[in-house]
Order: sequence, then C-alpha cells, then structure tokens
Amino acid sequence: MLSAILEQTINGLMAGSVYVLVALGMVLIYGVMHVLNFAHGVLLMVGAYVCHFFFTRVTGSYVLSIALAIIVLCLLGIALERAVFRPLQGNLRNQVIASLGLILAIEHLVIAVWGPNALQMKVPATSALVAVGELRFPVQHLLVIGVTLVVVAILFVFLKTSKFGTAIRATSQDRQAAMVVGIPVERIDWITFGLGTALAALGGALIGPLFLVFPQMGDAPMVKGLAGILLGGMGSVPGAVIGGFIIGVAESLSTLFMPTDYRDSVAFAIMVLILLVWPRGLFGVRVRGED
Amino acid sequence: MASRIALVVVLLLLFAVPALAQQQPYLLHVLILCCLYAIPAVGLNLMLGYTGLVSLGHMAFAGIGAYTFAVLMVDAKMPFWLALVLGVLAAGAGGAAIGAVCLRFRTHFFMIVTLAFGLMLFSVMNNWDDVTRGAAGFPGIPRPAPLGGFSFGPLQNFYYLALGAALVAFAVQWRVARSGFGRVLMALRQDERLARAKGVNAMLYKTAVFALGSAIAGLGGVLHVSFLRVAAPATFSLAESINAVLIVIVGGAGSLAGPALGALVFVGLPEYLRVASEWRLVVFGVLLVLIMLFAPQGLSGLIESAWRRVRR
Amino acid sequence: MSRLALVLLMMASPATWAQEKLAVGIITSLSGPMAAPGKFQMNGFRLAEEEINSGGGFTVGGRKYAIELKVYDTRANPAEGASAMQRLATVDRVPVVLGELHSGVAAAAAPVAQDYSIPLMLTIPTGPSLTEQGNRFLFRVNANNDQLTQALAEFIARQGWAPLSFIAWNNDAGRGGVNGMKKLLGEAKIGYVGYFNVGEVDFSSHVTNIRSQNARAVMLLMDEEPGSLAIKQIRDAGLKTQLVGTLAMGSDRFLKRLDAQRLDGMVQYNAFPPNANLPHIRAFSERYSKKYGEEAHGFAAQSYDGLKIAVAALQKAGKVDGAALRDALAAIEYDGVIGKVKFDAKGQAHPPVYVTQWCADGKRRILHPENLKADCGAG
Amino acid sequence: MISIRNLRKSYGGIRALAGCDLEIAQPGIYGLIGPNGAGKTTLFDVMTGVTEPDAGKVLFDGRDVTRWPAHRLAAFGVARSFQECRVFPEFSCLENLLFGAREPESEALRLLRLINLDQYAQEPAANLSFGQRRLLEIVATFMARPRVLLLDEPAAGVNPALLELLLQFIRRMYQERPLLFVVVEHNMEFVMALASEIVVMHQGAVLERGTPEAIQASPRVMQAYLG
Repeated sequence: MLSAILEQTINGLMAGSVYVLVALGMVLIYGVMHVLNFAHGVLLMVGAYVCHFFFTRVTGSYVLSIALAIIVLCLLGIALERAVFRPLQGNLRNQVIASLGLILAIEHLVIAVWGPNALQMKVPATSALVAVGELRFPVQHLLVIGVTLVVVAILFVFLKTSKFGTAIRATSQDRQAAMVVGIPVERIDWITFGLGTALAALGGALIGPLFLVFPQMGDAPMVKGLAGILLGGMGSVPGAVIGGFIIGVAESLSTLFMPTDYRDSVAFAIMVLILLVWPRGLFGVRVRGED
Repeated sequence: MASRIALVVVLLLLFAVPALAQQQPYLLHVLILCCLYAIPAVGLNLMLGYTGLVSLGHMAFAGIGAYTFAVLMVDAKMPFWLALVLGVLAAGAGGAAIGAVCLRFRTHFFMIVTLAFGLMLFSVMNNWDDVTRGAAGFPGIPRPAPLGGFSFGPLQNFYYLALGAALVAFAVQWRVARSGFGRVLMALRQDERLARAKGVNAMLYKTAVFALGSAIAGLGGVLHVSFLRVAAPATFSLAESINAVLIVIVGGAGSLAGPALGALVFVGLPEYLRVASEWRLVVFGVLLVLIMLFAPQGLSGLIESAWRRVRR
Repeated sequence: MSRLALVLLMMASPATWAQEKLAVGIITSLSGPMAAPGKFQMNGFRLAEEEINSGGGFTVGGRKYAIELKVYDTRANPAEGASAMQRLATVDRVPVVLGELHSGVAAAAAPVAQDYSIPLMLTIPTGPSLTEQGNRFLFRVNANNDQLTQALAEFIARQGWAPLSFIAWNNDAGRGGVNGMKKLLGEAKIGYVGYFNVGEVDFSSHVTNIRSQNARAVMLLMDEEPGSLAIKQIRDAGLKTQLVGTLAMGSDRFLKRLDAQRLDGMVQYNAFPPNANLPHIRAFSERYSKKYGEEAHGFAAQSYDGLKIAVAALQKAGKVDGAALRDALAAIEYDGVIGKVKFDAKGQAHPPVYVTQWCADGKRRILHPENLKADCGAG
Repeated sequence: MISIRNLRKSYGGIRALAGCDLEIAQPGIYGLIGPNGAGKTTLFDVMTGVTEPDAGKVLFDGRDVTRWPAHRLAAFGVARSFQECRVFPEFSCLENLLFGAREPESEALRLLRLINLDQYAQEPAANLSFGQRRLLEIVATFMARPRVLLLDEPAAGVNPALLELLLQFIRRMYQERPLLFVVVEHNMEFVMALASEIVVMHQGAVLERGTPEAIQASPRVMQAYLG
C-alpha cells in the first residue's frame, strides 16, 4: 500500500505541476490587474497546438518548439490585454463574461481550423522510461515536475529581485501607490499578461507529448488551477504554487479510497471547505476593509 | 405608455402563433425551446441582472428540479402538476441551501464556488445511476396529463403550456422588479455596504433571490425534460450554465425583456440558420466580447437607446 | 437568367432528369468531445450513399430515386437532438432518420420519431434502455452494451480472469459497459473501477490503483485514442496485467498507435473485425480503405449497413412512407457487412459480436463465435 | 446614550484601538478629531458594525450592540455616512432618500429643497458633482429618523460654498430634532463651528475631551498634533 501512496503522490505532483503553471499565470494577472481570466485554460490549449504545429511542421526540436510557442502566446496574451481586458478594467462582471466569450470563440476556432480530433506529439527524447525504486515513469512525467519547479524558482527570484519583478509586486499591492511612485502601471499590465500567457503556453507544451493535444484539454486544468489559487489564498503567488500541488496530490490520493467518478468533486469540495473554514486561504492576507 | 402597447401586441402575436403557423410545426418547436431556455434565464436575470450575483452553475439547479420531477413522475407515479410543483420547490430549496454557502463569498470567490457546485451537481446527475439513470439519460418522462380535456401531447398545446410558464416567470420578474424587494436587490448590486448601513440584511435578501432564481430555473428544467421526454445530464452541464449567462447578457442584464430577447437570439437564430456549428459558437463568443466592450446593456439597452433617439 | 433558360438547364442535365432525389435524415456529432467517433459514422453513411447513387439509385414503387443525406450536428445535446429530428420530420420531410452517437440525445430524438411515424435507426448508441421504451418506430442496428459484453463476459469467466478492474469513460458508453459486466460476472469478480471524463487522458492514478490491487485483467471502456494512451501508460508503468479492450481496439489503426509487443495477448469484443477473411467483411474493408485511405472502423460498418437496410426496406415497402417503412423494417432480414441483421420485437438487432485476440506478430485471431474461430491473421 | 468600554482592535501589527473608553450621555453634536492613524475611522467602523473589535464593548442606551451586524444597528436607529461618500449611482436623488427611509416623500422633497437639490430630484445620483453627492448622502441619513448619526469626514472634498450650506443644514436639523451627532473631521474650522463638544483621540485612545475653546487651548492636544 505504501508504494501505491508514493506513486499516487508522484502522479499528483505531475498533475499538480500543470495546475500550478495555470494558477501562476492567473494569480499574477489577478494580482496586478484584479482580473480573473477564465480564458487562461484555453490559452494553455492554444499553447499546446502552437507547439505541436512548430514541432511537427517546422522544427523537429521539442525545446525550440516550446520557445516559439511561448513567444507566440506571449504576443497573443498582450493583444488580448490591450483589446479586451484593458478597456474593461475595474468592471469585474464584464471582464469575467468577456473571458467566457473568449473561451467559446477560441476553443471553437481551434476546432474549425485544426479539426475536432486529438493530435499526437511523439517526442522520442522524453518517452524513455526511468525507474524510481520498483516504479517506472516516462522521463516526460518527471520533466513536467522538474521544469515547473525550476520555473517557480526563477519566477520567485525575478519577482523578489529584478526591477520589473518589484514593479509587478508593487502594482499588485496598491495600484495607485505604484502609479504615484512613477511605475508605468499600464506597461506592467501587459508585461504581466504576456508573462501569464507564456506560463500557460509552457504548461500546454509540457503535457502535449505526455497526453494528447485536443480542443478541450485546457478546461480541467483551468478549473483545478482556480481551486489551487483559492486554496493558497486569493492573490498570493506562493499560495497558488502550494495550492496547485495540494489539489493535484489530493485528487490522485483520493482515487485510493473513493469511487473515482466523484474525483473532480474532491478538488471542489476541498476548495469550498477550506474557504468556509479559512476564507483567506493558506497564505492570503486579508486586505483591510476588502469588500 | 408605448412600451405597454408593444407588450400587448407581442402577447397577442405569441398567442396567435399556433393558428398562424398551422403547417409549420418546426417554428412551434423552436419557439417552445425559446420559452424553455428563457425561463431559467429569467431566474438568472433576477440574480445577475438585478442583484449582481454572477452564478456560473445556474443550470445545475434547473437539473435538481428536472430530476426531482422525473423521479417523482416515473418512480413515485405522482401526478404531473404535483410533481412539477415539488420539482420547482426542490430546486428552490437547493438554491437556498447551496446559495447560503456560496453567498459567504464575494465577487470572484462567489463565481468560482458556484462553478464548483455546478460541476459537483453535474457529476451527481451523471454518476448516481440507480436514481438518475446516469449518463445515458432518464427516458420515459411523460408529457403533462390532459387538463379537462385539453391534452398537452400535440405541439400546439405544449406550446401554450411553455408560453404560459414563461409568462408566469416574466410576471414574477416584473412583480419583483417593481416591488420593494426588487429595489433592495438593485441597491445591493450598486453598493452592498451602503445598503447594509441602511438596514438591509444583505445575506437574507441574496439567499432569497438565489432560491427564487433557482426555483424559476427548476420550472424551466421540469418543462424542458417533459418536452424532450428524457432527462439527460448534458442539458444541465457547465456549458449550458455559461449559455444561460450568455442569454441574459446578450438580451440585456437587469432589463425585463432581456431574457426573452437573449433566448430568441441564442436559441431561435441557430435553429433557423443551421450554420456549421463550430463557426456558430465562434460568432457567439466574439459577439459576447463585443457586447461587453461596446454595449454592456445588451440588446434591450440598444433598443431602448434607439427608441429614445427616435422619440426625441 | 430568364425563367425559361433556367428550366431548360434543369431539363438538360441527365442526373436530375433521370432520378428524383430522396432525402434521408442523419443525426450525428460533428463537434464537441464526440466528434472523432462521429467522423467514422459519417464515413460509413457517405460510402453507402455513394455506392447506391453511383449504382443508378434505387426504385421504390416503380419510381427511381437517388439518395440525398440531410445531416444535422446534435453536439451531444438532447435539445438539439429533438430539434434536428423535428426539422427532419416536418421541414425536410424525410421517411427515415439514421445515426446518433450519444444515448441521451437518441433518447430525446426517439419520441419525436414516434410522433411523426418516422423510423429512427440507431447505428452507434449502446444504452440498453433505449429499446425498452416500447417505441415501435425505434430500431437499433448495433449491439447494445449487454449484447457486446455478453460474449466477452462468458470468455473472461471461462478464462477465470478475476478480479477484473476497469478504466472507463464516465459517460453512457463507459458506465453502461461496467454495469453490463457487473451484471454478467457478479460483483465479487469486479475489482478497481477507474472512471474518467471524456477528454481526460492522465490515467496514472488508475494505473497505480490497478497495480496495488493486483488486478488479474483490466478492461478499457473507451475509444481508440484514449485507449492507446491507457495501454501505453499501463505498459510503461511495468504492469503485465491481461488487457481487455472494446470495439475500436481490434483494428490496424490501433496497432499503428502502439506496437505489437504492447498489445500481445489483449482480448477485445469487436462488432467488426476488419481483416477477417469473411467475404462481406473483406470486400467492405477494401472499398472503405480505397475511399478514405485508412482501415475500416466498426462504427462506419454499422452505419453503412444501417443506410443499406433502410433502402432495402423502402424497396420492400413499395412506397415512400414512414409507417410502411416501419413495418418493412420490422420484418426484414438483411445480410449486412456486420453480419445478419434481424430486428426483434423491440427493434433491437442481434448482429454477431466477435471476440478477437492480438497475436505477438501484430495479427489478430478470432476466438468467438465458434463457427468463425480462426488463428492469427484472420481477426 | 453611547458608552464605549475598553475597545481594542489591531490590524496585524498596527494597534488601531488600544483601550478606548467614551461615555456620551445625552444628544448633542460631538466632534471627534485626532491626527491620522489615531483610530477615528476604526472606532467609527466598530460602532456601525462594519468591523468587529478584538476586545471591549459598545453599548447604545445600555444595550450591548458590540457584535451586531451593520443592518441590525441601522434598524436600531444608528445611521452613518462614509468617508468615501457612498450613494446609489443609478437611483435618482429622490430614490436615494426614500431607500430604507422612515420619513414620507414630502419630507424627502422638503430636505432636497433645503440643500437646493430639488431640481435634480429625478436625476440619477451619478450625474451630481462630488460636493452635491456628499450633501445628498448626509441628507439621506436623516430620512431613517436615526437616534444616533455618525458622520465620517463630511467636509472632505466639499467646496466652501457648499460647506456653509452643510453647516446650516446640520444645525437646522439638530434644532428640529435633537439627536446625537458624532462627526469625525479634519477640517478644524468646520468642526469647531459645528460641535458643542470635542473628543480628541490619539494612538487608539481618548486623549482629551471638552468644549471647542478648551480643546484649542490645550497643550496636550497641540503636542499630540505637532508631535
């Protein structure tokens, strides 16, 4: 039974890594622009399709395809920020509903262009098997976890030390105060949006070879990523990372002792229970008088 | 005054449809579907349009009503109208219970928690085989029993039932909008903290409107499954809940005619256009974004401003 | 273009002059999660349509007709299923409707078919309850869940593979299959049941549980795309457990997604083994791969037969009328590509269900039915 | 009427209220002043049920209302205005006054005439200037016929002309119906002119209390302000 728990934890970390990449993108954008972009999951899917396109049609190298996918998604994110989310700044309800519209439009645009069927992405380099004790995992499995941890580390260093990083943190603390101090808040907005979408593209590109690339692949990670953000405390970046991993591991472990057809409900039940008992989440700081 | 005349004309037209469209049963079918999609949209409009509560799990509550009705009708052999009332009450009770939990959260949190409950309710409908017959659907749900010789089997007669129920829902919406209750809801949407400081028990009112909206959605759900004669989880999925939001927003959130206009555009148009379906949804997605950017008041807002410009 | 010229043009072109067009209704899923199986279904219908029309059409009551398919996408949504059926019945006025994928949508279309006395011939949905509603206008060409699992369950019981665990779609097909096997094998023989939503493809947690419960065999109730991934993940995790597959996992296309040594010994039920050396199967497979450049699929074969049966029944009925067609369908006996098709009192056909097994060399052998038993290379 | 006993409230490290005690026996206009961060608004929020104190008690007419939510306090007769001036933007001026009111429409129209906003009665509040909205908000608080009225920096952002109007209005309303006013204010000239008694807060507690003249002369108050 012990090895099953260990194996489920590793499975959970892998699934959690995808949730973390999505959650990070969403929480950064939420922090800076107070925008919750429900279309973030769809951007992960587009990232996977773009990576697949470059990998199969343009370059054979997986790493280059990931880089190209990140660049393309970055630009798409910035375009979305300027065209849709900037004008709706401050009006929460309309922003969310606009992002629901984006989900519909983008998902069915991909179906119309690439067709409804799943695409396969065979990356020989990472389909080799590696043994962990008597368990065996494909390299891609561990690659996803590894890359996510590295990205999280880089992001923390970037946020804590670099000029832009502090500007992003300042803007998310208090937009007006940041403006007064001379931080170009509007520029920070689209940089953050670009960064958030880039993280989603990375998530899509990483899980592409492991599974299939198909139009609905972004939906579940988005909802689970949301659960992670809330668990971690709305707006807290470390919270989103921890929350994402917890949701992933909890889901996998739940299959050990619960009927699996209620597996999704586990993530949501955890989220609602935590919020009832501890509304600020694990790391969230209740801003004074926050309505 | 003008709007009153317009209302009467529309009503007369709607009641005359079966006579006008004798050889056009497909038109009746589409109009019935418009009514059946408009009813839950009215419930959501009370929540989203008037009170500012964006619920992303609304159709799951229609599902509670529909499946309660189906089990009472088929398993418990209960008469149609009693099962209908109990279904609507069950949806309302579900709305009150789950609403009370969701309403402990605000803005973003609230939306996400309603999304979560919507998905949880869907998996109950999809997985609880021995009660809901699971994913393959709950077949054999009868049309309403004849009411004093007036059978609801044929399309024209079911049309009157659907239209009647829709008018009941719109009447409830009209009554609430003009009442003190409605005024408090609108105050909560504009500034909840100020409303609380003026003596409004925000939690009580919001739970009440959540329950009322869910009950009306339950009415829509019951008639939907009775019309299709099968209850399937796919009718109450997350995608359908997002459609309900789309119908309310496109029609014009917070306006009386909003849900009707939204349902006509969203349900009626594609049935008639039958354009390739992926592009239909791309168009609707883009339409939603454009409405948010340029006409947040939706169709009824556009019509109103156009009407004002014409009159001036 | 003056009116006269238009009429002349119409007269001039032989095709329209010789035969009248007969519209036949098709409901399927062209978008959404079930779009992939929908594609195979349409391939089967198009192949039958092309063959009938190129063969000069067919005569009913002395008049010659060419088939014209009216296709509607129901997007796995029950309301759209009922609307499509309503439109086909009252606007397109078709005498028969075929297809559908999702049991829930078929259940919504069936009552409308009965209202307008138009036969609805299902070719893929497997929900057993569909043909239990006493709807005289509902026919099902393909075997339902219980029939599909019957042969396989007997085989598994004979092999003594217990506990049998599952990885199954959390929809009508998946849950129906699990419930069917539970009924036939008994609860005691069933081990871990791992459900997943259509579209999810991460089976790692299920694989772990199958290993920790050391299941004797695992049954995969899903289409070939997720099926190939599940097997890859099972074998990658070093699990040697016996594999039991479903419909689409007995095809060469499935082999291309994986490789022989991963599939070796896998058993699956199969409504249509494309390479069996039965004349009607081999002929269909050749025509299918000639037109679509890929190996034939059971969904396509069932849909192909559906349309052919509808036309044959129309000819026997002698007039283009729903009720007459219904009576002809109830009585018809048709040797289709999937085998002999005869509808019982409830409108359910009983096509043969094959059990095939993968051999080490990438070929397949037929284990059931007895009279068609054949060694590797025939499945 | 009001008694505050040993109120404590801190946000993380900041001690907004550190054992604040205050007794107000009968109606009158009390000015509540003190340097920034003295705990004025926090005291206000606790008294109006917007935030819960960490410790201590709030009593109105002897009843312990410490944990009461805002709407229950409002029903009990405690009305307030907000530092950031809150009105219902989509409601007309008249509708704003009538919301949750215990006075008839005629009274609303009379009050609007007093602050010469009557010609905007049907105009949505969003279209008014900031000063006009401030006046509208304060007038609206009277419609609930409160026993205690708490005004949070009513003078902030109001031009001198409207300020004079506001002063006259509050004095007139006090003459018509003497109730207990507590006004938090930075505009010394305004509060000194308005209040009959001044309470000075400093670092979360009451520093001094007395008539406007006494407070202006008190060295301790000067020292607290100038630091």
